[in-house]
Amino acid sequence: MNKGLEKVMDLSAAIGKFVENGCHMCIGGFTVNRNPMAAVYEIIRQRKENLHLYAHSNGQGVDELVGAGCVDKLEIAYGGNGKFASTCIRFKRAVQNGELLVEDYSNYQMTLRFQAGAMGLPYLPVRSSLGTDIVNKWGFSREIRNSDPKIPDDKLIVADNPFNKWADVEKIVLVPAINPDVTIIHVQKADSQGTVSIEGLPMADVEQAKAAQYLIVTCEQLLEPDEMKKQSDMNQIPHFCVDAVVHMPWGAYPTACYNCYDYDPVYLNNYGKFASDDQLYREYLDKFIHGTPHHEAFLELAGMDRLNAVKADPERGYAVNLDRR
Amino acid sequence: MNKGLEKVMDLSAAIGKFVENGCHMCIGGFTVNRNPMAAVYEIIRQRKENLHLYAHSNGQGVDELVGAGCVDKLEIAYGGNGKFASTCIRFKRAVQNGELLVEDYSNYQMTLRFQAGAMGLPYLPVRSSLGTDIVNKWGFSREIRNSDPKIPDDKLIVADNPFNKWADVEKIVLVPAINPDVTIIHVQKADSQGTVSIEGLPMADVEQAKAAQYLIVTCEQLLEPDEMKKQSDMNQIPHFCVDAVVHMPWGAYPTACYNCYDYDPVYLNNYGKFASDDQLYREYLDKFIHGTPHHEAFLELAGMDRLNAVKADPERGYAVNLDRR
Amino acid sequence: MADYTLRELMTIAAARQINNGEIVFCGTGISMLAAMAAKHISAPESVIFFETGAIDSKLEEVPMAVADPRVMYATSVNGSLADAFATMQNKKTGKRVVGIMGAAQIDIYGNLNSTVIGDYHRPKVRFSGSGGACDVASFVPKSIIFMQHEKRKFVKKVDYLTSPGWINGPGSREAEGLGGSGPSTVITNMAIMGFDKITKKMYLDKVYPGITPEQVLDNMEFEVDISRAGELDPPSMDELMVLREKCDPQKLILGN
Amino acid sequence: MADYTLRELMTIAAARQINNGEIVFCGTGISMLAAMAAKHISAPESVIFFETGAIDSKLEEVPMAVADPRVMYATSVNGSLADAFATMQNKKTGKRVVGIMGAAQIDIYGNLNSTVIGDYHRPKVRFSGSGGACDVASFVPKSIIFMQHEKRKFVKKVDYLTSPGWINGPGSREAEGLGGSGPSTVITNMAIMGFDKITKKMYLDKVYPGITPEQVLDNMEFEVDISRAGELDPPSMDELMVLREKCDPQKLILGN
Repeated sequence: MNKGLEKVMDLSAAIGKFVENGCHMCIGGFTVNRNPMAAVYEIIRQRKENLHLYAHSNGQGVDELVGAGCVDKLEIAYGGNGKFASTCIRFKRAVQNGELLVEDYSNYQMTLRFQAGAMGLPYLPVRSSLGTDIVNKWGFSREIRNSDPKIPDDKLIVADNPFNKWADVEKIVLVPAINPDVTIIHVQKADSQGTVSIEGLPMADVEQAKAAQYLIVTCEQLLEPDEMKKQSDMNQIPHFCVDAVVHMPWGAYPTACYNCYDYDPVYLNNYGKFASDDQLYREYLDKFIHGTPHHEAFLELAGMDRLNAVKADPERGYAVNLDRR
Repeated sequence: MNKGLEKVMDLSAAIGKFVENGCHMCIGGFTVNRNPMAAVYEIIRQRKENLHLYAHSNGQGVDELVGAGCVDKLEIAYGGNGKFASTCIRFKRAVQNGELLVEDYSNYQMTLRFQAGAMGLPYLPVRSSLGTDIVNKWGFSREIRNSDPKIPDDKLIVADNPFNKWADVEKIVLVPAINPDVTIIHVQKADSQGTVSIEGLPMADVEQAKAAQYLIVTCEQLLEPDEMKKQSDMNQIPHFCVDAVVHMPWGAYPTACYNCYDYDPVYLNNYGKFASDDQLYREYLDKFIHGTPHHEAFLELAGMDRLNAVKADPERGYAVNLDRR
Repeated sequence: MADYTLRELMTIAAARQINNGEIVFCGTGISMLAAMAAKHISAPESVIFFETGAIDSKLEEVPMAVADPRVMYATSVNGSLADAFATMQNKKTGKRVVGIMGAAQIDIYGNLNSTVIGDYHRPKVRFSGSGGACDVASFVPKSIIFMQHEKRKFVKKVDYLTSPGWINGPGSREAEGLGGSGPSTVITNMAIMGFDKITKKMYLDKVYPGITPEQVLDNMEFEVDISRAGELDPPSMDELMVLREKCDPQKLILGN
Repeated sequence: MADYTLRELMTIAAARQINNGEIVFCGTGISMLAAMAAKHISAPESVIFFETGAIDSKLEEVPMAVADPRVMYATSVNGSLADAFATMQNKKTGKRVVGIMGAAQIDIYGNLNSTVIGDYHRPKVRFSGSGGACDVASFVPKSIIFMQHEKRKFVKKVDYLTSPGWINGPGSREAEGLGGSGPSTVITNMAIMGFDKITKKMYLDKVYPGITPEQVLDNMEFEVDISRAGELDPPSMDELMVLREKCDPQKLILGN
């Protein structure tokens, strides 16, 4: 019986195969957590461009993709990175310099848009944003919308409750589904057929994964299907949703991966310094990303001492007493 | 600190407090699995009536509530019980005798109606049932609907996709939210504050639970909150959704509870015989339900040998080699 | 030639319809057995999945309901009902799903009734109702239907249209706004019925050994094209062995 | 009288707004610290919950982001984003949620901007955007806003209305179709602002020790009623001890 081994591939092959210039894509995780950073860096290395990115609050990964010039258009709820960047620095610059077209939603709206995609629906209703500029101000003009069949004609639609105030609701906002060409997530465990187990908060990864045409999973541990089946209740994404499985330990570094490692405050603070200056940022890209052929080399450059410092306490799932200033 | 112990109560108190005559309610589980049978029997014992019941495929519990005459109106997707009843017997009789007003939906539609309630939305969209009698034939007349503020004015609404064929969809069915007065579920584990852990398939229990005004949880094991917090990723319902926690081992018997016990083919086959004859069924009710003061007495009547026979194999979660003819 | 029962023949006939890599939505009974057999015979990478949310269960014993705890053991994922149906409505995974269903009545376009005989509000006979069948029939690109060949079951007009087939023929699913496709195959106790690519009308595809096309027609209220009818290859010894030994050794579904 | 920092005062002021049994939606930083302090002081049964889905985390160390792995440890439930926001939109649980937020600009009706300064399409300054703030402000019956008292932040008109407050005053949330309520309190570096029950306009509720109502007005672009202003009770020794020793011993948020 075929064990689905043809889904297991290395990262550069997976990015090369599924991430095309101009494609619509998204990444999993949230701010400093479980961003598929190895995949993000590989996208930058392969100099992908004109990406249309969907994000709720994907933080570090989004900022690096934007900073490297891979992204043309961005639909987003939150471009911040916790304590490390109240507004993501390269994102902020790119918008202020007019280098990035942005359209704003709320976090729940972006989540529901992925969920609509995952459910095979054209939209989902939500009660937030009525009376706000999220409804009134559109990032993409009618002209852009009409010229691109991959962008819905309306940013969102305010509608009356068709069920005559049922559930005490009079008006509702309809947000259009997102079906990305590619979603990339990083998880603790996957098996060779593609079944995925996420530990700790799943964020919106499951919805993002199921909404996608192609799904790339990078994982800390690559298990045999029989092993994964011993923990059925802990698995969230069925193998038939998955197109590529990449075994990539430390694949979320410098963001955290619960039960495996913490975010690295040293790397993220340094990143903040580089990101605040265009020249320094170019040097950062040249040295850390383009200067390393793959994630293993990147990790070596970041330093084994950093990896040791952020290793998770086995009970708590994060690095206890990590210096996080 | 208050440990939430005021939520822990005995079954008759919980049913007495939250299940009122005429209330709109639903139960968890699916056909022969994890029906909150102890609660169902207690509702029958307390002779509740005029209940408005919502069910997807809740099987045994629904048939017993209907058979005992507790139910006036039923919104349902499936009134069967696996191999034990291709159509639930008392349900079939009640409908054919005009003793029960029924309105039909599909399983996904009922699930989405609970989900809409859980999400605080008036409805959710779905692509099923276009062109069918689920759309065309309504169980409750306009007159009934307009006279009862707890029933939506429309069974469902067929609408155009407001996003102009986005996601290749032209038409969509909108199904109205359900917010039951009471939901009752039976689970493997709960803690004294109410946090719930369901093992194996959760069915639509989580959506049903979160949609309700009041939520009663009966559980095989009642744990301390600190114990439940050791398995956060296995918990699905937060304590603040829960109003009553009842420690009720064998609370799903004669239906199954994964990892604890199997369904009991002997009981269910006998039930089928009783249910097929009105006189026998009255005797069944008198003996097994009204004749027992509580679930412990009911279990004793069913027989310790039956409980032993259906005990789950610890690895497989069901009773291996159980005689299921 | 091997000895076999009608039930075995029907199960094998269905199993042969399942292609490798397909995700098989099945109910209990014979449909589940067909999916299990296919997985053992010709479609090892097909995935059995139940509307209750269980994916790729390790079926050491035959479940007697889609909510049987036996479907929950060693699954890839134990999802919810919402997850299960979304898998079929989803644009990517839905394309790979094959639905297997049964019903009380079927018409020439494969529309199914599993709700009532007679008036909806005061039925002569009440059945279980849709369950997930209407959803499956609405969403998936391919479905197989098990039926008994009887006049009262193969009817000119279903008393209640529970699950959409090809509705009124070509273009009518699209006109209603449905995705997916109507049924591809009906497997009965006498024959295998297909649906014409153009007219979407049922036709007689294969009769079982010993059955004539006329006998099939005698058991239907409506006429179908019998001009293409051949005879079904009986189950092979290998197929039967897999079915009997690996799929239902207790004969819970195959019977004695 | 106890010595305390402004940050400590603001945190305690917010903590005092949280009632027992409430479900506190908080962000990182001072809002989370306020929720932690409330739980230790006067609202032991309040529940801290993050938009990322973590409920009732065992916060042994201060998280530095709502997605910090520290929020995932020993929770009651590790839900998804979808679960977290549905908790607020839900008719039963939403009623118990208190939101704590911040913003770049606020107007007299408590409408918030956390998106841009200047034109939306070519902003002078770009901020993070809504995150979950617009959702919280849309759904919940009670919210607390942290702000710096500066003229450019307390503005006559927000450049971009990210999160709805009382919109244009009485009846306007209802007219827009929103549930929930506008904000109840704004906590700044100088004062605590309330919202008038009738007019829904901001007014000066309490000034901090050593601050005059006039100083507060000098730091706002719009005028507010100061006639009801009293002085805030400074934090007690007990409150400070809990805050310093139990909530942020590393001074990650309180600072040095």
